[in-house]
Amino acid sequence: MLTEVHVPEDVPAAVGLIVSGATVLGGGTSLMPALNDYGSPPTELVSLRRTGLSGITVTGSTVTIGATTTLSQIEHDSRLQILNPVVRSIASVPVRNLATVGGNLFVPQPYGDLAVALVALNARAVPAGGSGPAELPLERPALVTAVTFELPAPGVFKYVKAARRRWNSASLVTVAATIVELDGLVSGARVALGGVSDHIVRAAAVEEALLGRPLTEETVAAAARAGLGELSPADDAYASAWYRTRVFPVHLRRALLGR
Amino acid sequence: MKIVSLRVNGAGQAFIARPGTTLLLALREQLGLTGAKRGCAQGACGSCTVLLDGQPVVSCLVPAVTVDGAEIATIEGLADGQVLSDVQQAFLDGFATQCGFCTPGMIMSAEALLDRNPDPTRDEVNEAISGNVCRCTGYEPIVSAVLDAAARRRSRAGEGAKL
Amino acid sequence: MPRVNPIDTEYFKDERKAGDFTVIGTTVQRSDALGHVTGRTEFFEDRTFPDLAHVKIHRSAHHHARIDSVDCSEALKVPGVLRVITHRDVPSNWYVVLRLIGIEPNDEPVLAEDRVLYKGEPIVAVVADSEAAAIEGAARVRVGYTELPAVFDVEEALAPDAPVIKQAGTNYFVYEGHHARRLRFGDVERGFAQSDRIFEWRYSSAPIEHAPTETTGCIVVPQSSGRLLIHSNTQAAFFTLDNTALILDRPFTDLQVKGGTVGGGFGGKVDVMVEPLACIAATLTNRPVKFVYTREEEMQVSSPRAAERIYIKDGVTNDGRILARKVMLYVDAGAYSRHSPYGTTKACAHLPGPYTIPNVYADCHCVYTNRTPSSAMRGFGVTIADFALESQMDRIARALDLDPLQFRLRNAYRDGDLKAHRKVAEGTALIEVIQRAAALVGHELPDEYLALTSTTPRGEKA
Amino acid sequence: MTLLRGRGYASVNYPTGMNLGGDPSQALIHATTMGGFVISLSSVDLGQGLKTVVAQCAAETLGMPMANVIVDTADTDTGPHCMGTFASRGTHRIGNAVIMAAREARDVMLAVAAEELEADADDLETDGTGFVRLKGSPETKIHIQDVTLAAHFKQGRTISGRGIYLKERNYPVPETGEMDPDSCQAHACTVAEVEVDDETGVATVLSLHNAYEVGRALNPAMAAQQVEGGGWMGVSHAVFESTEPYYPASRDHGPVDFCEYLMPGPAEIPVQSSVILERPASNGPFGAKGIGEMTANAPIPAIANAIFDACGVRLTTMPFTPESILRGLDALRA
Repeated sequence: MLTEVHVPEDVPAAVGLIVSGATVLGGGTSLMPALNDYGSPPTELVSLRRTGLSGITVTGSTVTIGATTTLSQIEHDSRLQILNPVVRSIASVPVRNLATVGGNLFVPQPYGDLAVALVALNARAVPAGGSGPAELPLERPALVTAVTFELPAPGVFKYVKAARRRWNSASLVTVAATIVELDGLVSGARVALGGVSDHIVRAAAVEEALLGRPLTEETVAAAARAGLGELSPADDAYASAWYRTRVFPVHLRRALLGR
Repeated sequence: MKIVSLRVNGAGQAFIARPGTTLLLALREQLGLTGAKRGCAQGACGSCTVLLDGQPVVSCLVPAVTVDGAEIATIEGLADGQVLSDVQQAFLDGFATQCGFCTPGMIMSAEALLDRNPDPTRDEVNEAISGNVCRCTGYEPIVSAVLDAAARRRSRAGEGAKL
Repeated sequence: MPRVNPIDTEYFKDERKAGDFTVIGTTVQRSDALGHVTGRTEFFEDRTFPDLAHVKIHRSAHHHARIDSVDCSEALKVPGVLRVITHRDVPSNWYVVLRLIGIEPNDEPVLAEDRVLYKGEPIVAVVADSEAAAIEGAARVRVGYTELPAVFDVEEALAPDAPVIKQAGTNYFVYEGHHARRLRFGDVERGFAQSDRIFEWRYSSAPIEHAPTETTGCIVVPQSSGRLLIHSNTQAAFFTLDNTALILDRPFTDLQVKGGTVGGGFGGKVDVMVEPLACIAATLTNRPVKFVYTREEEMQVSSPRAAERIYIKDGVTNDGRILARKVMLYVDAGAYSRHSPYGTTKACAHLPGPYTIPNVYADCHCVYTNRTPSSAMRGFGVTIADFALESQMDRIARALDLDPLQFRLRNAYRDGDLKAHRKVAEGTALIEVIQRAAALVGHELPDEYLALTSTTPRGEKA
Repeated sequence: MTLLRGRGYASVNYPTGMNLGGDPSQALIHATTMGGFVISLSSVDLGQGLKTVVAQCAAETLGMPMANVIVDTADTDTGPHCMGTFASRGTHRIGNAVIMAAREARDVMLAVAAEELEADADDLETDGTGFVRLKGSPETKIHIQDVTLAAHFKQGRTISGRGIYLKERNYPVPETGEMDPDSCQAHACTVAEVEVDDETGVATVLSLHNAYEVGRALNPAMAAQQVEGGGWMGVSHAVFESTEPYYPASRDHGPVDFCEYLMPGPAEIPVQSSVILERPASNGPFGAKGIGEMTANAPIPAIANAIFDACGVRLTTMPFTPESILRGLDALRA
């Protein structure tokens, strides 16, 4: 049962409330559905809405997105074209106007496609309270004030989200990757997967199978085979574990080769 | 309990909110604006869509105390007296309603789209209303009505420019 | 402008009266549309009452279990909780949906007594002065169970060694002494013997939810006269009134139902599920009470369209005349009857589809399983049967290398044909819609098929 | 990747009304002082437009403009009994009851007008714009407001009418299933076109082409709404919907909200084209049959048959998920 909703004006005040046991409320799009219709232990929320954590800065190739920046703000920021298809693949307009970048880092799979993309972009989370930026996905919940990453060269970032519907549908398989090629061979690969486990999968075996090889159908097919061992999908309302595994190679190929 | 002040459809409003009072319930139960509907309380049906500082949001997921001072627009504020907005009129003329439960949220999503994008493609309309569930119409009359409304608005803007 | 489908007036010209209507047949604006687009249309939940109390339900955690204990003490400690309601508070603890259409037994309790037959079955209702308190109270009810074996498959439920889940003694509804609603017409075995080819296949479906955007609900307001005013989104106001009065064991004139504006029904708001408990809560607290399903309750606890399993065996001549059709149909009623026995009869009445087949045999079973009770939905008894029947028609046409529309036209029922349920067909138009649809997509039909009409008697002994 | 296209057909019929009858609906109608006609019902409008269509039935029967008709419905204190809105019965049963009530009211209206015009009621007619006039001499006329004023304050008569429609209850013969299961039957034939992705098993419904025989399209735009919305629901049933995705083996993973309960969004709708045929039913209001339910039915098998046509996979279990199609494709390729 919701017992209090705090709306602090700055981060230290928010941190203080969290330390005393309150739960962080970003856009509310994941948390509020559970609180609206279901019983719960007494719960205090800390809304970050007024903590000044909203905003996007791009300095050179370095992008910093404040934690309470909404998915819609990213969608409409011309400097972040790269993330436009990512955020538009998530939920719907009236949800994206609430949902925040920080919140997306913590939503359960098969949701959280922006976080999948941020993992592929090697983004770092900036925690509140001075400790250094942390690699994604975060190992444990923490108050994040921003995420930051380097914009990749054009064409390096790849993204495909397979869902049951064109818009507003959860992930069956999400593939986000940064692929760098040098002299016709893959010289750098960072591949993140959504929808295929209870957590975001950093697909090391896929990356390894790509490195040093030409980005061809054969290479990607072999990488997909290598990646099967990294999947641990579950049955849910959208699709079975069998189906997600079965179509993973198709969507990996469509993401990496564009066909 | 906190006192929350909002501007709703241009008028100042204040009410006392419990922690669990969402913007939707505040509008419906405390301000008497029942146009926004509760279809799921999960943010997944869009029946509760209103504009929060100009942006469409699912008001069922917004604790009212977090939006103190905000500007809210609801379906009740669209018509100018007896004169309907272009979107409302296009929905009416195009038989884009059946049971009517999704209609207020659908219209608010459409208004927000046209505010941002006066000449949307069919695909852009599809995306803009994909968070609003309609179980009756099959969407086609709704998409057509939004495109029709866009044309009406553009034609009105064109007339305005000539003056 | 509204899209209007063209009316092809070339068909049934003689029977269509000349257009001498003034209003009929013309597009008139919907009388409710202005309210819809302005948000002024008043749905049941758009009424507010300052002292409104709320009902929420504690539901079964198991598919099939004996209830050993119910402990409401923690629920009553939640601030704002006013009352808990158990089956002991329900004057006549049986839903009587089928009694009103003359079918017994009443098999479903309003609140569970000593057992639960599906996950989500209501056990305790909690009344509180806020929705949040009612939710919290319902969550804190503790029920002790002994789990019992559950049955989920319609054919397994009918097997001799299946656990019997129904107190009536059978896992199926008994139709006047029969285990199924029967259809017997002609001699189906002789028909098979006369046929060149036999085709037998199985079809099935999963349950489907009405998924109205407005969930099922009501607000009950005690009146100064002592009567109860029920604001409801029921699809059937008197159905709700009569059933509720029987459960409350109160005079029918004690109740008034107001409604008429519904945020989508599709058959899902026919069963009387929320009004009786809301009336009891309003009576016990003497306050206006709202009971509205959450979205999850609407999706998983409110009755869906029944899943069905259908076996069809057809005997057909090489040139495409169906001589015999045998159908074994199983309706998954879930844990309780609701309207499923009636829907199963409706499915039986629909067989063998819109075709004239001289020998027909069907057993339509209404089977109980440990899942959410199914009930009426748009196309009740027919939708799934049509899927099976028309898939069957397509497969046979392909197997015989016949044009799929010609095969249907060859067997289409016409005026004067005796249907399997022994009513003479009249007003038929299957031939014409097939011909017109073929024209719509440029599917060419030979002249002899274009010349067929529903009003020309079939030139053969049926 | 290959996108495989196919076309499928289905033809169906559908009964109007509770199939065993015994499902009455009533209507009362009375005139107000100034020429309004109030139809009192307890019937429910689910959004299909019942209130509008019964007003049309009343206006047509009375011979009065739509603006004179008021529908007051769904209050059990003020409206007479109605069985309910289901079983494709609303337009048929309630429409018939309203017509019956309106005829009775019209007779009184004409009698009152006859007295005012000093004419024989049998010689009077309505002009549809609000006047009652003498057949053959249209200048001899009286406005409905003057008729109802006279009825109230001069002649002391109630212009009112009662209507009921009941199809007698029928009981199936247990041994044979002999029964009378319908009031009339509407008809449909649907042609569906689909596209199947041979790598993912995703079937996209491209178009539905329908011919519907509806008895009489009382309000063509509202008939189109039923056809189009029902066609969408058919697509939804065919390729998306289930409360139990793992039926019957497991009750797990039942969708609980509109995220999990899948239905076509606006981007998944097929192109629909439809033609209406009218074979008026002898017992229907102006010949109308109930079509609200049937519009979802024919698309489902038409889509199943189109998927087979596209890719050779026969779907025998609803819904036709990408998984079921892909398993079928895999079996064909094995």
